[in-house]
Amino acid sequence: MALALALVLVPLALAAAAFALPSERWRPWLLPLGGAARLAMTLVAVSRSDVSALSGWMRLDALGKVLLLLLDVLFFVSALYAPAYLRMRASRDNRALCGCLLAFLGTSALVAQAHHLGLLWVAVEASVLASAPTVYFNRNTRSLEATWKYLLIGSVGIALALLGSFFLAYSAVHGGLGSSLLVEDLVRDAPRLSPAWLHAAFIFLFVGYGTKMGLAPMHTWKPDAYGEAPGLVGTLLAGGLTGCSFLAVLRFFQILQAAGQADVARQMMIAAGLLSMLVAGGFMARQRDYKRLLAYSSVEHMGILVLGVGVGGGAMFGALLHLLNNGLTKGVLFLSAGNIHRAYDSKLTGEVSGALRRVPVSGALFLAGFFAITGAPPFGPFISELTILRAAMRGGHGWVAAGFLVALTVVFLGMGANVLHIVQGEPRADRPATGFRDTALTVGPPLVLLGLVLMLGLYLPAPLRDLLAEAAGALEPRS
Amino acid sequence: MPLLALCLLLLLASAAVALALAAARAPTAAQVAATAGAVAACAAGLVPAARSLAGAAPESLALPWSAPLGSVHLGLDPLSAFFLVPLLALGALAAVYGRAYLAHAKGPSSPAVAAAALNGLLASMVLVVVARGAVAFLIAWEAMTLTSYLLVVFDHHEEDVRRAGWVYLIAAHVGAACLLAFFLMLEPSSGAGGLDFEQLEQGARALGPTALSAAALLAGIGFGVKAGIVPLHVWLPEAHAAAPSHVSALMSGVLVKLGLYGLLRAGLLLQPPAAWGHALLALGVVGALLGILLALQQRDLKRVLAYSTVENVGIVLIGLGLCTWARGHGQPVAAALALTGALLHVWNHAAMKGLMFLCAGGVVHQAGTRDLEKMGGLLRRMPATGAMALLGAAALSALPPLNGFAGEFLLYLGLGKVAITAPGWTGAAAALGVGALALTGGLAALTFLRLAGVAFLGEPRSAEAARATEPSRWMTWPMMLLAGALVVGGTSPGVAARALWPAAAQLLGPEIAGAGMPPGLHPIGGAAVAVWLAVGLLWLTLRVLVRRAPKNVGTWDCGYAEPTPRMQYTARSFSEHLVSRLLPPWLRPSTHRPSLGARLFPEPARFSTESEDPVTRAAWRPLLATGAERVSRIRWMQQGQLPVYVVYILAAVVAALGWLSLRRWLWP
Amino acid sequence: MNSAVHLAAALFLSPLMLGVITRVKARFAGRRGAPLLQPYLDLVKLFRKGSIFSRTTTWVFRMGPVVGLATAALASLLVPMGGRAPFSFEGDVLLFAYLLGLGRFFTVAAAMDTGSAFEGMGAAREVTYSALAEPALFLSLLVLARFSASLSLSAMLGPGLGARWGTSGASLVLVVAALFVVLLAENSRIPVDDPTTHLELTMIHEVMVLDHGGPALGMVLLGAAAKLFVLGALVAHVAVPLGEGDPLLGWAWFLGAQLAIAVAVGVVESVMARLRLVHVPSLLVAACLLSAFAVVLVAR
Amino acid sequence: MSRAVDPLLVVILLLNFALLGSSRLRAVINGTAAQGVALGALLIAVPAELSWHTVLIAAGTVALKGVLIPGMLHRAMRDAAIRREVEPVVGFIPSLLLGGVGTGAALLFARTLPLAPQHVGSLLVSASLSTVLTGFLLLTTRRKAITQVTGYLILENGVFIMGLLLVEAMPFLVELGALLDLLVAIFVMGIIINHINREFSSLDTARLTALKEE
Repeated sequence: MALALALVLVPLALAAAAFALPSERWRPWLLPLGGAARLAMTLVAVSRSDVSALSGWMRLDALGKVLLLLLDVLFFVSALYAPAYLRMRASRDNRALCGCLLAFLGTSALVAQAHHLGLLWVAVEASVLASAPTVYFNRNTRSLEATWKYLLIGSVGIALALLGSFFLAYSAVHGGLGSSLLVEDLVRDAPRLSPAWLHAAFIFLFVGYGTKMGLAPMHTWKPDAYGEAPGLVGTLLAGGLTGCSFLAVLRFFQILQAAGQADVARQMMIAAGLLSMLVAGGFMARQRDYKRLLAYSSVEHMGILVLGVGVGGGAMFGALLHLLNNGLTKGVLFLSAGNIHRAYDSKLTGEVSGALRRVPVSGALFLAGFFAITGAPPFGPFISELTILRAAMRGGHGWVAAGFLVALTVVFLGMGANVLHIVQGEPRADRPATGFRDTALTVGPPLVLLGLVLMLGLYLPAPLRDLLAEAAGALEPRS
Repeated sequence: MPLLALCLLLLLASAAVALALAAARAPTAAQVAATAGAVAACAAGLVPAARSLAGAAPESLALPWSAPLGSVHLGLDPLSAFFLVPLLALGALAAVYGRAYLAHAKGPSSPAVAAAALNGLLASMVLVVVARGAVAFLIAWEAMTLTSYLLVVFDHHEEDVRRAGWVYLIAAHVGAACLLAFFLMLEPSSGAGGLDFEQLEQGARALGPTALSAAALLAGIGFGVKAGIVPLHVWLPEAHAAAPSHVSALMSGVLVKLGLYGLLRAGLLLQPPAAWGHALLALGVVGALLGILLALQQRDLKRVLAYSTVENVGIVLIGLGLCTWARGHGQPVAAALALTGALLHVWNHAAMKGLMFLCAGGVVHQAGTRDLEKMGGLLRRMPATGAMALLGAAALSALPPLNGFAGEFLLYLGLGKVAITAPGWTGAAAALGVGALALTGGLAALTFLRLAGVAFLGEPRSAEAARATEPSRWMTWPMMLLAGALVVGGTSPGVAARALWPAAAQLLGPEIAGAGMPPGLHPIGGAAVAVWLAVGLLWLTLRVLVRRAPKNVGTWDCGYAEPTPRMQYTARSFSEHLVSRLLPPWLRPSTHRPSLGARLFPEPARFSTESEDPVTRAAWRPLLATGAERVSRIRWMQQGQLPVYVVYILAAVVAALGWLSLRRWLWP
Repeated sequence: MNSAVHLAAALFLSPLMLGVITRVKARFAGRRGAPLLQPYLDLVKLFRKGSIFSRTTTWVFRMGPVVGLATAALASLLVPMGGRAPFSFEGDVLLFAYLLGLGRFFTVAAAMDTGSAFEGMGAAREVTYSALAEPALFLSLLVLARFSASLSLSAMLGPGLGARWGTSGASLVLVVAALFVVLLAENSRIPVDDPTTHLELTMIHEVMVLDHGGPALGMVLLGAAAKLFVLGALVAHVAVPLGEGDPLLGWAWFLGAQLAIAVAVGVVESVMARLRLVHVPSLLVAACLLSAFAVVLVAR
Repeated sequence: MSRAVDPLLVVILLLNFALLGSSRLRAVINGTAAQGVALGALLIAVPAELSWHTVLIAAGTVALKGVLIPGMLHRAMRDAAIRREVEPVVGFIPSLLLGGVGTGAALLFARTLPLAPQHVGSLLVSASLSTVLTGFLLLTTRRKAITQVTGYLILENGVFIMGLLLVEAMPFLVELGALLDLLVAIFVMGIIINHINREFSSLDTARLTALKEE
């Protein structure tokens, strides 16, 4: 009981402290502090089986544990990166950034634990709102525009998700069920839910939360927001926030699955997944801004996630594993891209080259991250993508698998041309060094993440595997 | 198997140690550690490989793996051992050579990291060969691509190198995607499935003919890319030219062959019908001819060698195609001959091309250029390297008494057997295959005489070439060992053929292999010895006959008093007659002629030729360009207009609701 | 014993063929001509002379004549002359062709070793034309192999061939024509090349050996003669098949046939002009096509 | 369910059309306010028995949607000194036509959704969907940030109407939705509009198109 609430409230308290603390210098250290505290609590919580609060409205199940683990590892590692980064950006006020990041951390635990559909919606909402000001960190017209788009499109998604939640609730009302909106109750009584309302509900929920995941064609805010936000924020948005929305989709999918009405949902998820991958590939082909490139990569991987869920079977496990892999790899990419951005003071591919020379470790990390995210072994994404692909083939989705492979190839081509241009060759003469150098605090965090990605590619610890299997099992149809 | 595991472990551990030492700013120690590890590992790995070829029972090993894709199965059978032998032998030599070659590299990359990457490449290639499951195979396959890519772009400050690396990466990625699809297609759809080769074999039996053809096509593309089968070869010359020479040697000698290994494994899985033999044969003939025709036009020393690899892969494919065809048509002897010849050629080519790339590396290292037109007279300046290069050139022209002849001899025999016994068009086709092979042989002689003659004979064409000296001992020793292999392989080809027979027998199956190894190579070894003896005898005779020879006289040159090196026949003019008279325009290098006389006074003008691969020029480049153009048309979606973005969301909702209604209407 | 006879024939009788050719050409020109044994005299003279080696050259330069002669001599052991060849095995025809290739390889390398523009030019042409002649040689031999169902020269050119003239005469005519073109091209005779002028105008073989002198040149000449002899033996056996019988009769027949070939070469050299260089490939391609046609004829 | 519900819904639908058709910013804002008041009234009309709880939410809704937000928008309009025209991307007549088609489609689609006995015959679902659609139309076809905010508010209103179906069974959900929407509208959009105003000295969002793929 206390733990469940503490997971949420401790970071929120630290967020309040961040807003109150006057020192620009010391405030960033609240981030690693909060990250470490939350990571410790999460590790305890993951090992327990009965973390819950508010009479079941909050409960940490296997799905939530997976998300929470990912979030906290990502947050902790990028929080270690934050102080060094913010010292470089001393001209910018970091109060909002630190406070909002910590607030996001708190609300994300709420997402992971929410088992009441209303609470879930509120929690996702709050996490989106908490993250919005961080996009505006740079305080210029471009970041303002990005924030405005992020917020407006996000709000439309929010509204649709709420509409979907209403539809779902009404399907319970129509089925003559009580007023409970707890996931457990709905799953238990799922066969009595009204199918027509359920389907319509899923459409609104999927589009709504899909907007926040950044699935095509609702992804339009993503390149703007990721492109203008600091790399640190990009990491948490791409790895963490998208995971929160994905979890929300999964919760509703779970109910549909229990009701035996998941067919439409699966078809839509496969379609949206493939569309996202192909669209992302198309945008990468001649992308000139490498942070936007990463945003499209995020769109692609959100597509892989929902495609995996849509395919089902072994792909469910693959999708959850891919959630971890993608999040961690995105961390490597955004943090190293942030370093490169600092070292060249440009995020246009045309102006940046020879990163392996100027910032060797960051350059190498960016390159390794590229290989990892495009599914090259021995990194984790290869295993999860192969699992999904295999399940697709075995499930009789041969054409889906073919589309998947084609999309991966297009993405590889688009991304590779940019990444290689950035890391290889000599720095351009008209891009003098900015004085940024690789230091332990700026390359250590992405290095740790890369190590984790590598580990997931070679060795899946048994507890983690069991956790993923349990989470995937919850999403399978009842036999 | 334990020794093989030790080999893998040693490679990975020494790579890790080297990286650690490199991070600790001890690059020399790192290089030495990596090299020592590679040599020890290769020695350890050669033992089980040799034992397996000597008839030891196949071994296997299953390692538990926590990933959801089953355990990792490794195994050693004669086919694996057959590819392990050149891999480990050439690997050790390349590692030793590479240390000296890169010791003073001034490029952007760290030699220590390259040494570690080389060990990683060796480890992944070993794993490719011993993997007995699709997952382990794919992981090793991709790791092989990545490590070799890192080595190819060692000099990535050069634009050409970057482009070559990118082309390589694209090709490898497309190939890997096909392989992924291939293996997943074969997984049995019934039961628990499984991606081990045994299960895939069962799965392949359950496939219908269309699916089987699709699977074969995927395997053909996937492995064909790596093997450099025309028209998928386009990455090969670029990457080989760009890579450091010991890496080129390893790639040409082994990595490319692993594509053939994949084809052979796929053949074991799919049990190809005889008709596919025609396709392989045709691909082989096209590859051999196109490869050599392009090789003889190149100015870049290493591109010549690389295109020759395309040619030789074509020759091996001719053998494989013939074997496939002959097996299905009751010609067991021809099948056995063709396969043995093809496999023998794989070994021989590994030694020959390995040697040639190492020699080329010596030249590049000492003369600082890959341009044939800037070389010349190197034999006098680097006698050991030059002599070995000439030896390699002769071997690559498939001339006795060297090893290159033996494999082609068996291939000719196999083709000839079919040509003289098979009725009708098949016989004629085989005969034309013989003709094509003969033409290829003649053109190979032209190519390598051009290479050896222009680079090593005559007078130096540049100051750098004139200053070149013999490279370090650590570079010449590996070459000498390979040169020794060329000679021994030429004089005792039967030994090599017997050694690889278990692998051939495994591929042929018991019905054909039961009849025993086809005879035929014995006289070749004897002839080789006779050639050495005759040449030696006449050489001594000439020594005796030449009594007095004045020193320090120039070349007569038809009486021209002051011949200069610039008057020598150039590499371009050497092949000019053939290229400009006999080749169709699309096979020729594209030339950019200066336009003269357009203005009143002549302006500075440049004449240049560009030997971009014709297949790239005609097919892949336009294809990729149009593809990128088409694909990026989608960018109009993102115009920055927020209202439009909201329309997308609305459209998504409407489309989904529409689909829902449609579904309900269609399937109430 | 048989080997010694073959070697002796190739090395000691071959210059006679050169003498005959020269004599025939002289007669056509209305001159008496040099003595038939003149090539022998030349050889003796050369072997007794001193040598000059350019400072540009290396051991490769001396290797040219050596390997050229050695391979021609060894090739003679694979060709049937009066009877079966001393060495014959399945596939010896390949060894035969590639031995000649080896000789060519080093002759050409030796030419390039001088660093002379002329010799480089000759070298380039030599390899270009021989590459084009290669398929013609192989395809022609395959026709014979198909008749004898064997890939051994002794079997292919053995006694069975005579009967085939009755059944498959058309393809054998094609084969003889193709092989004769190969013979002319490989030995740099007119119409491919003019061997008599020791000038840069002689475009192929002779220009390659411009820098050789003394014993080395002697070896070159002897090697070239031996090559003409062994290739001539091929043509002789196809054109005038020998039945089984007495070895002595066989040798007499064989030497007669070789002389006839020498005369034929001489006649061709006398009545034809050297082709323009750019037309030489057409001739060789035509030979390839002839032999390919022959293959199709017999395989049909 | 009271008999006043359907007339109120008709009022809301008519307001939708009025919003699509009005050319003056002031009118748009006032229309939004009117719709907010109507929603408050609906909230009281829908439940079978009235509780203090519901009345409180209704009062809050009227205060926020009917008074506070329109007031803020009026102020923003005055401060920014912008032109008072709506400046549509799609003209008024086409907007109205689209709105009509949308309302028709919403009616059709709503018929496929089965209703619980107590709601049978109600216009709630179709009114909700049609209002959501109107919101979308306003969001996408109007150029100024202020009109986009009002469009978004209309969209929210549509969602809110849907929530009325649940007001008896799960009142919590409705409150939550209503209140948090307002949070979005007031705090975040208010702040952003302020910033946009400062940075671009105009509330024309057509200028916010620097971030794009060219």
